[in-house]
Formats: sequence, structure tokens, C-alpha cells
Amino acid sequence: MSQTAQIRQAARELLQGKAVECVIGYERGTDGVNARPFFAYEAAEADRLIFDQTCTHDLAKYLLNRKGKSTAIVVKPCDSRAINLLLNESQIQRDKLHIIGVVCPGVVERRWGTPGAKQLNACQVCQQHTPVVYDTLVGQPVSEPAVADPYPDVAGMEAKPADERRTFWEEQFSRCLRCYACRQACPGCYCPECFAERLDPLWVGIRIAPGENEVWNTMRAFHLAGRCIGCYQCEQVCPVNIRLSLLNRKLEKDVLGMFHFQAGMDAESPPPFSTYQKDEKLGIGE
Amino acid sequence: MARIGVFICHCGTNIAGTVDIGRVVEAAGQMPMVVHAADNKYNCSEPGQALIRDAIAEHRLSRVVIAACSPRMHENTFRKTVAAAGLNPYLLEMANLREHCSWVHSDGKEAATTKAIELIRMAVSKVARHEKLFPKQVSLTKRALVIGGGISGIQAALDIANSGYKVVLVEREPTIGGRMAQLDKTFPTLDCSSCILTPKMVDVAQHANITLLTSAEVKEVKGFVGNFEVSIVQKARKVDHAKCTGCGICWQKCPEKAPSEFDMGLGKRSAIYIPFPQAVPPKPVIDTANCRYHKHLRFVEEKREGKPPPQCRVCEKLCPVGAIDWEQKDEVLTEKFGAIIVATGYKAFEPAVYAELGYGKHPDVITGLEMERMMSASGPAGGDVTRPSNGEHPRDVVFLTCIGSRDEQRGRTYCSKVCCMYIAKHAIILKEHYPDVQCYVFYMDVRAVSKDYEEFYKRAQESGAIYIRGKVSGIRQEDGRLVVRGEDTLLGEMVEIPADMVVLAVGMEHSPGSAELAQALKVSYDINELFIEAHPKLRPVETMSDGVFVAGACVGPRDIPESVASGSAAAAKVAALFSQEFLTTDPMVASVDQMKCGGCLLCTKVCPFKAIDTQVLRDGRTVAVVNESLCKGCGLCVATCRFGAANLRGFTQQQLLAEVTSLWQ
Amino acid sequence: MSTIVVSPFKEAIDAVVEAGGKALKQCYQCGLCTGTCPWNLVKSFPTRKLIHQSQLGAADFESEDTWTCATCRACVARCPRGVAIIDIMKALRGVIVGMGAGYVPDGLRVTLKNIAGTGNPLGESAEKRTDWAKDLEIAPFTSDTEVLYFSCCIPAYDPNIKRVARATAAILKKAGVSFGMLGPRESCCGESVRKAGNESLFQTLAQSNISAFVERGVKKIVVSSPHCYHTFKNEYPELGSSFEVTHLTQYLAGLIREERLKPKKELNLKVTYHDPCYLGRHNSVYDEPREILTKIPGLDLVEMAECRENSLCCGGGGSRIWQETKKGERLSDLRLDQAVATGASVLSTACPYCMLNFEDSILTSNKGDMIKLKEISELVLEAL
Amino acid sequence: MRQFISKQNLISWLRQQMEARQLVAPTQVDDLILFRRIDRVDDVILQFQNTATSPKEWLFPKTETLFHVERKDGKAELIPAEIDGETVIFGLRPCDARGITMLDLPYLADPADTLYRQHRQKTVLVGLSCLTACPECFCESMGSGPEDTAALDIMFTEVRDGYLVQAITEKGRSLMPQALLSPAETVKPPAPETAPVPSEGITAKMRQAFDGPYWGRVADRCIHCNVCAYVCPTCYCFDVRDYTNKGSVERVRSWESCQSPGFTKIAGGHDPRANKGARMRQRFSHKLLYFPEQFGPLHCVGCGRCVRACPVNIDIREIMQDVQRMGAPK
Amino acid sequence: MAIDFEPRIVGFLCNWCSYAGADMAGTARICYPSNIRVIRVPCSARIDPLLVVKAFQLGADGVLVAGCHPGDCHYTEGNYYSRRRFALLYPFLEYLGIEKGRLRLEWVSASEGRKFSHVVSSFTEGLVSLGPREKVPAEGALP
Repeated sequence: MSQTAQIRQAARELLQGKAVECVIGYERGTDGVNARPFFAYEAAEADRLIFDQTCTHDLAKYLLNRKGKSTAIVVKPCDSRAINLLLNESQIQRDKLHIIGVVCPGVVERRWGTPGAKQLNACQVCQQHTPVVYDTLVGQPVSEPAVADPYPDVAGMEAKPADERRTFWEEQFSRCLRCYACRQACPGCYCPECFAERLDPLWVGIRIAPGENEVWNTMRAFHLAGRCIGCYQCEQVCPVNIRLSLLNRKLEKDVLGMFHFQAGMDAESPPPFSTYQKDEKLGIGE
Repeated sequence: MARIGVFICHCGTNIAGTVDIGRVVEAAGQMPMVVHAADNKYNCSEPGQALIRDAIAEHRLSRVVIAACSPRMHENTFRKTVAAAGLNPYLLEMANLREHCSWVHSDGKEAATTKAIELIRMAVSKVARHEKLFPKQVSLTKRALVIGGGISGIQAALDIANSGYKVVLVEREPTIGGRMAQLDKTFPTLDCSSCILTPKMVDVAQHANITLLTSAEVKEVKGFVGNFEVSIVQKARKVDHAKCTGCGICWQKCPEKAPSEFDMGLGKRSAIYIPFPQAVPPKPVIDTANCRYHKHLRFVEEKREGKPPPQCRVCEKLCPVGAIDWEQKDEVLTEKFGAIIVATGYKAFEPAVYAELGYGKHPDVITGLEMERMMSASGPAGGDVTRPSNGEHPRDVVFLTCIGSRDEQRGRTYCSKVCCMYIAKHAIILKEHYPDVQCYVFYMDVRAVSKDYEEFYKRAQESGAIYIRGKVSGIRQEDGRLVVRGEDTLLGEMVEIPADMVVLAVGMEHSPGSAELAQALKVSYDINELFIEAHPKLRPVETMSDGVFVAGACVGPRDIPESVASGSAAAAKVAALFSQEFLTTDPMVASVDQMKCGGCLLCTKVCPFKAIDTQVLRDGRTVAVVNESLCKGCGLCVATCRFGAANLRGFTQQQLLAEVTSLWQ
Repeated sequence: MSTIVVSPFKEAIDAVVEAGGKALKQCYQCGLCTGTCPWNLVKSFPTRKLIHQSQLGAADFESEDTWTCATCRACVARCPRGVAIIDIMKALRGVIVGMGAGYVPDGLRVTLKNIAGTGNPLGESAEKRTDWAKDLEIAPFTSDTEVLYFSCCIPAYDPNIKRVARATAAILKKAGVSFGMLGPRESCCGESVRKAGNESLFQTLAQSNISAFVERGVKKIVVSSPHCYHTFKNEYPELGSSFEVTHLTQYLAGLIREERLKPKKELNLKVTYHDPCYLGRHNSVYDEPREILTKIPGLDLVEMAECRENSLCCGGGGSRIWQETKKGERLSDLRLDQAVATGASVLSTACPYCMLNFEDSILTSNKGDMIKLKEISELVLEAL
Repeated sequence: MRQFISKQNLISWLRQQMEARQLVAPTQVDDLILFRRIDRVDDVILQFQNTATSPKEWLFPKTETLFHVERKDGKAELIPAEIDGETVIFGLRPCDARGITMLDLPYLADPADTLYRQHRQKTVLVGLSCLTACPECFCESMGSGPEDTAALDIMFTEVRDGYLVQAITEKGRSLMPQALLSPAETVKPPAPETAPVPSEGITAKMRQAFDGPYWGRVADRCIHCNVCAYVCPTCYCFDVRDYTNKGSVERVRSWESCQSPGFTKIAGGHDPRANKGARMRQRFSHKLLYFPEQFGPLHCVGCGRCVRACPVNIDIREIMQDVQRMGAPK
Repeated sequence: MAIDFEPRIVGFLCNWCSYAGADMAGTARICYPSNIRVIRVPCSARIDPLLVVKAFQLGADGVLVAGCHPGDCHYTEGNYYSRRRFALLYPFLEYLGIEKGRLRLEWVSASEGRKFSHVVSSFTEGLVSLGPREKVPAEGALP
């Protein structure tokens, strides 16, 4: 049975049996090529659900709008980590949730109207092809590949001289429209009021200009330190293609190196900033 | 709009000698919202303070900046000054022109002046965002909990009770008295230990202000200073102490015997027992592991094969008041307290790790505490010291010090403090009882540091004990005797001493369960599971958890006088606390804006004082809420909170950002 | 009373202090090391005093005592302040070797010269290193070979101990293990050389071995000697090597567990096992040798009074194996008595140095008809 | 009258423009094509589908200061912002140019937005007509088309070896030196066709579609990323804030979007459009109902950017179809 | 040019150790460069990384964060958390092109006046040799 068929069957059963009010999955979009998020409320709608390599969205973000409502959700492995993140941060309740985990070989870059040919950069170094948490598993679990160097992009950036890095980021941030699409797409961004939109204290002014853009982008990434689960929705939705993953992945790499922590692998481990080791050597203040 | 006054202090020439006060006053006067800027020879002098008070009234100032010395020096002084002028005392900010500027930049008047102006600008920006703060008053329960009924806990309980406050004394064992009750005599006076201890135990039992809970343990601690809520487990004793008169017939007639814990296994006790004759309360408990009826019950319950052991129930049959209660279960009592004293004491080091000494293998190798029981007139041998192997009197007795102490590899790093002295005591008493005994002491360093201790050591030497400097490397059995082998480091030769008995001067270790108790009380403990004082010198009986005090050997090795002193000291702290009608809390604590809280609850996990609770709002959201009585104002939650919901009064995000921003505006 | 002038050789002493590190300063002179040291069962060896002399900078470089320590590690395991006594001994010797002054035992001088010249302590030709295996038809080592069997120089050359290497090779063949040797490319591991204070020779030997291993594509090494084991596993990585090192007893225990080896023949022997210091106290391998012995049918394993952590040293570590030990002062003689006292007919062990010492003790004390000496591999081979 | 300009001449004309005034044109930035200020004529891209963001930012910048208030001698003085220098925007697609007419409607209507008016007066708009249509283009259904010259001063159409030139306004003609031109000999290539969208009568249908669950269902998948508004050539919402800096006050405006969660939050914290469905309905009602009611035309030029850019495929064409299909409310 | 350059340093000092250490430097009259502007916080754990990022954005040439030595925190464990936070922020800012020498975390106790003055001196020297920050993206500057 194809993954699509398995998802449809699971969704139909869940909706028919009233186990959940809604199944969040994917359906085909208006370009006839790409997938888009879909909320099925009735068993009859289950047949609109699909799964293929264009299912790039991290649907876990939608759970934040459905707190306390029984929901089934289709998740890829990276999205499943988002669920653990939200559970860890007391944002959602596990017992209200039915997780349909999909074994994922990687998804492709979204290009409107044409089938994407290139696998996402993130997927090329992915080390998690089976969801870390699920109730129903769609597909056969695969043994995880050992990726020798999961951060070639970050290492490349680190290797550049400081002034080159500064020039690079100045140009990238100068493009920023501060539309906050990156924030809106991110399953880890759910502050009732974003620091960037606060009037008091005024951390970031409303000017869409380099100074403000730098503070916004730096702190957006830093607020996700030890929390980014690597779905790269932020970079995908950015209308001006800022390389946001280079920021998130740098922090991910350092968090792994310093604190041996990866966000969302389980729902219990204390995140890096909420714990410490007395004798740890972190290369600062020593 | 705030009306800010800036008062710049010359501090004689301390500031004025380096900083151009005239320029600073002029610059301060032009800062936003500053309506008054003035200088003063000494702001902190009475005339100086009067000038400030007058200026507040004259210029209708709503905020004040004092540019003078370090706030660590005079912040409180000036808070009182502005309060006297009718302002909220927290509407004050200090700019540190002395310690942070004039004193350290005396080589550059220009630079120091520029810096002084900027420091004032920062303070002005910050003070504009100050809010009125009000200390809160919290009522308190004037009732103390003492955990541990050893000499330290007993002393603390009696002192508090005598100050007129109620005390609950909780002891894990069936009797109070602790380790001191096991000792024969005490150094350096050689008083009989139980003769000086038992009257105090009786005082505890009879004191109207003391409630004694034996066979009880603290399970859970909630709340904060003045308002603790403690769950105490009263373990099932299977004897109704309300009915029991302590007549003793049950423990005399009980047919089952077990090794006595109190006598370090050297003697026996019955299955229904009091640990020793002077126990308080003098009422027995049933040791269900050894009780024949309980063995029978377990046999039946576990459906074992064969014939069940007989149901004994002799105690029940003989009890004249029907106090035996087989149905008694563990009970949880929840009580309120205003303060807690921890006096959980120590346990003796287990010497089996030193395989070369053969403890447990050679019966004539015993510990110091076993020697105490042996020597005690009320002990299992009635004070007769004999070799466990054959019951004969020993002639040559070797003492080994530092067993488990001062040893990084197999023991504890610290010195246990009392061993040198109790070994000296044993040597003296042995010689007195048995003049033909020869004592040898292998020592590392003899530590005799309190009053009369050195003299006591001398007395041991005079009694004939031979002190050999070195550590024993092996004990072997030869012809029914022990041969103790080690280097005499002063001779530089190996020595071997044939002995009849070897006494290991075992050190002190934390009492079992210390870490769990410390966690429940939110008190820090070290790698040796010893409790950590708030300050080792200046706050030796306080902890970092307000309202929780420590006494006795749970903090580190202590002898009896020190344990008693610390018990009294902790009691004095409690009495001082209880002498207040209300507790006043510092208003410079954290708060959480519930509208902005996203409910990730990381703050509740990181707070070192467990001062953040959760609350479910009417809209269903779960948010963090600060318990202001527990909060100490570190601000860790503020930096942890991504939502910007947590804030710290007196050091708000707005205030700190204003300080930073003012440097570029 | 003679007077010691404190710190006469400042630089030399600094080297010792540095080797002892913080731990040397921490020594509080309790003398537990002296009492623990087995030499004090047969003569006087003031360990504590040497440490104190080192603290003061007053070491006596002309003393025989400098060369006595067999590095058995018994004192280090008990020292309450965790002083690295072996490192201090090593440093004292290093100063003498480095300065070229002071007393060095004759036997040691010759041996070190041999090793420097031929790569082995016996001064034999490197070409003959695998002559013991000539008739065993062992395939040459290639990059496809799974395991390098590093026999140690003693089993490679000593006519009496060759039987250990031969038994080992026979077992490995029977188990179908893909193994080989590097022949003349192998040198002495250098463990005892380092303990003898000759750091530069140790470095040369280690570099030579590491480059031979790397060139030939060695990944996994099985060794007969606990001394090779110790230095390959714990010291070579300082020079950047990263090979998987296994002692033969660990390897054989594994083969038996995986049932690639099945000892079937009943031996009907009472055997006692001597823990080599470098396998036991230095590397905590106590269980595998016993595991092997207990799996041999009909073998009754009995323990000596002092075993495992408290095992008595044979006296061969720390370059002692290359020095003459006077009759009456030989620890192996004491140990042999302990073995005989168990009533065992076989004394077994797993170290070439222990083998040499016990061979000698059995011979000189004429106890050959009371007890036989067998390396574990010999017993295993007999049982197959 | 159509004239011809060779590619070489076009490039030298662009160079002249660049030297005389600020030249803004499509250029490659990483893997995007964006309207950017041009410093090297070689950077101008002449063949492209359409830019990732609309050119509106050159007339209605993402951020601009409206005025300063300075304190002088104890008195406050207001200093309005001035636009200095002229700009030529080259390479406008007809849909984007029509988008500018949409900005004109609210901003130039009395009382005019003075800053926008200055931008508009000091900018020359040069179009480049479309030879191909993208699958998401639907300009023809929205009253524009590949050859629409609305708002343009000059229009170029690519032909073999060069471009047909159409100087539409006086300003356009004055900037186009005849020396570079020659009579047009090549015929204009046929205009591409765009997929039709049912825009007829949509305003009336929208009025009926106000209530019901429809908007909530669409909004389910909306993540309120604001991308639609930021890439749209017609959206014109902004937010205003005052800044203080060393005693001077500055009023700044920046783009804002009706989809952002706090957009309609008012003093006291109340937000009349707090739910996602209401915000979603607002966006399409403004485009298809309120704007036409106030100003006439539908507030969309069919450039297809929002269709392409929306990460969750909220497609205005699909919305229009759905709304058209809806029956009258019961 | 670098010779006349006076770097601007924002120093966040914890009240109990480092601020007291700075006071100690004053009491002992140990001179150091006047470039630092001190902001008093109760504990190094109070320092939100946003404040540091904001200081750099406004134009700070260097930011010093100082707290009690690990194990000596007045609040028992705050500095362990700040150590983690800044250990991560530090390489991140470097990655964004803010040179390594511009952010410094130090442990200064109340008795370490000399250490405080040494830290400020060496930090200032380091910043002088790094020179002014190039193209500080001033608030609101347009491209």
C-alpha cells in the first residue's frame, strides 16, 4: 500500500470513529504539482490526503492553534521532533494527539508550477528518516545513515575570514522585509508577543533597515538555539531567500558539540539553557 | 513626565579631585527630564542629606539620581533620605562616580569627567523607568520543625521550646539520643555520655512545647520561610503508644531475638523492643522483619510451600493494656512550620573497603563505635572488653586512625575531627580498666585542637599508649593473634606488632538519605552529601534556603560541644525569626506578565529557589507565577524567558535597555 | 647525623617534581606505600622516603633503590592522596639516564643497548623474529588480514617461552581467525624502556611500531604480553595512534563466548592463576583469564591467598626483568610458594615476564615436580 | 508611433540614465531577480519572467522617515522629509505598472500623501512588455494585459536585435533622444495569453460571502506570514512610529500587513480581528470588495506573485472561483 | 588612526562578585582605562543575550560580562546558566562577523580588584588593536 493510501486509511478510520476532530495532512495544491496543508474534518475528505516528496510543510505549527482539541497530524521525522519540542515546552497535550508518522526519504525544493528536482539541502544531510514519535507509522523504518559531516555549509561559513562573513550577513540582512514569515512558519516561534513587536522595551524598531534587521535575525535564531528541529520552514518561506538555515544550523552544531543536545529527539530531556554541568569546559571564562 | 533631580557628590576631593564637578553638573542639568542638578560636598552627611530632602520638596522631584560612591556602600542610606522626603525609596538610582570612576581614572581628568557624565546619563535613563516598589508583609507560623533527635537536634528543640515557641522533633529511629547515646564516655572530661544525655532526653519528652515524633521521617516540604508545609511519615510501630505504658513485659517475653542496632550487632534485642533502657519514648516498636507473627503472615501471603511458622503473638497475649495493634499502618501527617532545623547527624564509615585490614574477616578487628558499646557499662558485655574471637581479655590493642578519612581514593577527603580524641579516650580507659593492656596507636597527625584536647592526648601518652607514625598496610592472622604491619615513618623501618585486638578509628559520613532530604528542603549539599551552610564563617547555621537551618554533624564532622553549640545557634536564629510579627519581603523580585507568558515553563525548571509556580488561567492557558516570598531576585528567569514575560523589579528589561541605549543617544 | 642539602640539582629535581605533578606535593608521608610494597617482604625498600626525598629535591642518584620499583601499582591503588608513585620512580630514572650520570644496573645497560641496536632486548636479529612460526604456515600479513598478532619479544626469541607464541598461533588457526605478523617490522613495544627512564628510546620504538602498523593497514592488535597491551592501549595514543588493542585472554574469552573455540577435552587439573600486574592492577582485566580457565572441562581453578587487586607481583615489571635480583629477594619465589600452598598442580598466568620469572623460580627451587608452569594459551590448546 | 532601438543603443541609453539619475532595474541577487539600484549597466537583466518582489518599494519604500521634530531655542520645529534626485525605474512589467495606478488611487487622492506624491513626480516609469506568460499570471482577467501601458512613461517591447519603443507621456518623450532610435521595421510579436479567472461580478458575490465557515477553512492553513502583502504591487498598508534620538523626534513609517496578528490591535489591547478567518476575509474583501467600492477597480492586477509566493498555496484565483460558486446565503 | 581610537565598552557586572570586585579596584586605587561603562545586574544570569546583541547593534566596540566564579554564585547556580548562554552566543556573534575579541566573559570575585582592572585593561587594549567596528549598522540607516 502506498504511503498516501495508508494515510488516507488511517485518517478515515480516525475521523469515522470520532477519535479526532480533525486530521492535518497534505493535499494537492492549485498548481497541480505541489502539496499544500489540508485539514480534513470529515471521513469523506480523507481521500484528498496525499503524501509525496513535495510535502515540505511542517504541519506541527498548526497544533498551536488546536490546543486542547483532539487532532491527528501527519508528520515527517523532522516535524515529529517539533512535536517533542512542543510537548517539552508544555504547549500541546500528548493525549489529544494522534501522530501519523511518515518514514521520509527527504523532500524537494518547492518551485511553483514545476516539479522540484533538487532535494532540500537539509534532507541531504538528514540523519533521521523515521519519526521519533508516532502512533501510526506509515512506511517501513529504515536504518539511519551515518552522515560523516552533517554541517558542511556551516563549516564553510566558519572558515571564511571575519570581514567576509560580516559582508555576507550585511547583504543578507539588508534584503530582509521583516515580513516575519520565518517566524510565522516556525513551529518553535509562538510567543504571545514577539520581542520584535514589543513597544516597551523597544528591542527592534519598525524601521526595515540594517540595524533593526540584524537584531531581529540574530535574536530570532538565538531564541531557537537548542530548539530548532531542522525543518527549515523559515528558509523555505523567506520571500527574499535569506540563508536562515546557516544561522540555525550553526547554533544546532554548537549546541550538539558543547551540550550534546539535539532538540526534539525526545520530550523529556532538559533543553540546554535549562540545565548545566558544574565542571563543563565550554571555552569561555576559563 | 518624571521630574528628576541629580545630586553630584564631591566626596571631599575623592571625586572632585579628579572629576570636573562643574561640567558634570552642567551636563546633567541638560539631560532629558532632569529638572534639578546640584553638587554637594558630602551627599551622605546629614547637611548633605538635608539639601537633597529640601530639593525634592522645592523642585517637586519624582525621581532622584545620586552620583557619588558605590551603591553597595550607601544605597540604603539614600533610600532612607528620599523616603524621608516623601518619595518611594525605590525611585532612586546611584551613579558610581567614586569606586568606578574617580578612584580608578585619577590619571586622566578629562576622560574621568566624560565618563562621569555618561554614568549619570545611564542612571538618569534608568531612574526614569523606575517604579514605586513596596515590600510585602507575610504572616508566619511560629512553630519549628527539628529533623533529627541527636544531641544537636535535642539542644535546638529545647532552646526553641524554652523561648516559648512550639517545636516538633522528628526522629527516624524509635528513640531520640542519636550517636551520643551509644558512646561510653566523652572526651576530654570522661563524663559518662548517657549520664549527661538522658536528662536532656527526658526534658524533651516532658516539655509542654515539644511534640516528639519517633519512627518518623520527613517526606515532602512545600512553602517558604514562615510558611512551610511539611509531610511527615509516621512509620507503623504496630504498638499503640497512646495505650502503651512501657511496662516492658512484651520485650522481656518476646521469644525472637535479633542483633541490636544500638549495640552495633554485638548484643541481641527482641523483635519487639526499645533500643536501650533509657530510650525516649520508653515504649517499644515491633521489628516486622524479625517478628514471628509477621514471618507467619508473610509466609501465608506469599503462598510459600511447606508448613508455616507458628503464629507467636506472645506480646499481644501478655500486654496488660492491649496496646499491640497489628493493623497499624504508616501514616502521613501534614503540618505547618515557620522554620526548619536540620540535625540529621552522621553515620560511621564502613571500613570493609580496606581489604588489607580484614574487617569482617578477622573477628578481632573492630570499629571505634563497636569499642564504645563494648566499653559501655550498659552495653552488651557490661563494660567488659573482650576479644570477639575467644572472649579473652586483650593484652595488646592496636588503634588505627584515619580509617575512611583523609583518603581520596577509598574514603573521604576530609578529616573526621573526633577520631584522634576518641582513640586517646579508648587508650586511657582501657589502661584504667586493665592495667596490663598495652595500647599502640598508628596515627598520621594527632589533631587535638580544642580546649583541653592536647592535654588529653598527653594523658593518653602518659597512660602508656605508644604512638607510631604511619599507616598500616596489612593485618594478618598468625597463631590466633593478629599481626599488624606498617611503616614507622619516623624510623623509616617496617614494624610488625602482634596484637589481640585492632580498633579502626572510623570517620564520619553523611547520614543515609541526606541528599534526598536536602533536595526536599532545597538546600545545597556537597559531593560528600554534607549540607552546605549559607556562609562557612559568617552564616554557619543558615542555609541558602531561607528559614532552613543546619546544626550538628550533618554539615561536617563535629564533636559533641560543637554539635550542641550549633544546635543552640540554630535555635537562636529561629527564635529571632519568630520574634517578628510579620516577615518583610524584598520587593526587588521577579514577576511574570501573564498576558505575555507562553507557558513553556522553563523558568519553573531553572529557578534556583523553586520560586516559580504554575497557574491555570480562566482561558485555559497555563502560565508561570512568581512566589514573591521565595524569589531572591537573581533574574535568571528573565534571561530564560523568550516571551519577555518575566521581568525583575529594580532591574527590568526596560531599565537595563535604557542604560545601554543612553550611551548612544 | 648526616645533613641533607635541599635541592642540590635544581633542574634534575624539577623534572621529577613535574613528573609527580600536583600529586607529589600532596603526599603526606603516611607510609602506606612502603607497607604495601612487596619488596619490603624480602628486603628494605623505603618507598615513602624516596617520595619525601623527591619533595625536598634530595634524591640520591647513586642509590640502587632508584631501580628497585617493579611498578606493580599496589601502592598507587591504595595511596590516600592519589600520588602517582610510578611516575615519580620513572622520572628519577629518567634524570639519571638523561644526565648520563649516576648508577644504572649493568643488566639494564646491556639490554637497553640491545634494544637500541636490534629492536629487541635479547639482541637477536630482527629477521629471525618470526622464526618460531616457520613451520606453522601462517599467511603473511596483508591489509585484508583482520588481526595482527604481536607476540612480544620474549615469546618470539626465548627458546623456553616460544611455546606461548606457538600455542597462541595454533589456537587462532583452529578458530579460523584471519591473523598475521609483521616480522622484522616489529620492535619491542618499549613499555619497560620507558619505565627504565629512557624516554627517547621509547619514543623511537613507539614511532617505529606505529608507522609499521599504519603502513601495513593494521587495525586490530592481539598481544600476548600485558606490557605491550598497556603501552599500546594507554601510551601510544599520546603519539596519535588509534588501534584496537586486545589482550590474548580477552580475545580468547571472546572466541569461546562466540563458540568459535570450544575447549572439549577434559584436562582434570587443579590450576591456580597468577594475575600479572599490568593486566590486573594496571588495566583491571581480572575476569577474562578466569572465564577461560573455568570453561575448560575438568579444570579446577583455585585462588591463591592474594589474588586479583591484592595479587603479589612476580617482580618483573618496570625493567626489573632485565636486572639481576639476588636469590632470597625474588618475589616470584614467594609467589611460587603461595601457588604451591593452594595444592594446584599447574600455575598459570598470561604474561611473558611472569613466565620467565616463574620458570626460573621453579628451576632454582627444584619445585618442578610439585607444580608446572603453563601459560593460558597452552592450557586452551591442550583442551581443544 | 512605434520606433526601434537596437540593444546596443538601449544599453547606452540606460547608461545615460544611470549617470543622470538613479537607475532602478531588475538585477540578479543570488538566485532572485529584484529591482535594485544599478551601478553597472551590465547588471541590468533584460530577459526575465518577473521579479520576486514588486517594484512598489521604489515609490512606497519599506521604511521612510516622514518628518523630524527638532528642538530649537526651546521651541519645536517640524522638518518634513524631502525626496531629492530623480529616479528611472526600468523594466516594469505592465501588471506592476498598473499596480502603481492602484497606489495612486489612495495616495494621490485629496489629501494626497505628500511623500508618495514627491516620489511619483520624481520617478520615470519605463515598461518592458511581456512576451511570455507564467502559469500563475492572470493579468488579462484583472483589466490589465501584457501590453498595458497604464502609468508608464515609456514602453519597450523586445523584438529581434532590439526593442520597439513607445514613448507614452511627455516626460517619456523628453527622455528618449531620437538619435538612438530608428523607424520600426519589425512587427510587434503577438501578446501571450493568460489563463482566465472569473472576475466578472466578483464584488457582488463577495458581499454575499461575508459570513459562513468558508474563510475559517481557508485560514486553517494560513500561517499569517504576510508574504502576500509584501510581494503584492498594490498593497499599501503601513505602520507609523515615533523615535526619539538625542532630543530630536522622528516619525517613521514601515510596511505592515493586514495578515499580521497585531495589525488591528487598538489602545487597551483589544483586537477586533483577532481570529485568523476574519483576517483572511479582510484581505480578500479589501481586494475584491472594499477597494472597488471606494475607488472603482478590483485591487489586484493579476501579477500572480502571491500565488507563487504563498507557502501554503492560498490562491486568489481559487478563492474567486469558490466565491463565484457560492450560493446566496440562506 | 587606531592610536586615537577610544573603544566603547559596555560591562555587565553581577552585584555580588564582579561589581564588588570593581569597587575593590576603586578602593585600592588600581587604575585602568576609562572606556568601560558598567551596568549593575544582580547576577550574570540576569543578562539577556538580547542586551548584548542590542549593545553591539547600537555601536558598542566590546561587551564584558562578569560574574562570580563557578561555584561561588550568590544565587548558587546562576553563573552556570550564564556560562552556557554566553558560550553559545560567543561563537555565534563571531560567525556573524563580530570578531572574537569583542565579547568577553570573566569570573571576577569581590576580592579580585586587581583582576578586574587587569581584565578591563587587556580588554581595552585588545579592542584598540582590533580597531573600530567597521560599518556598524546604525539604527535605522538605509542602504
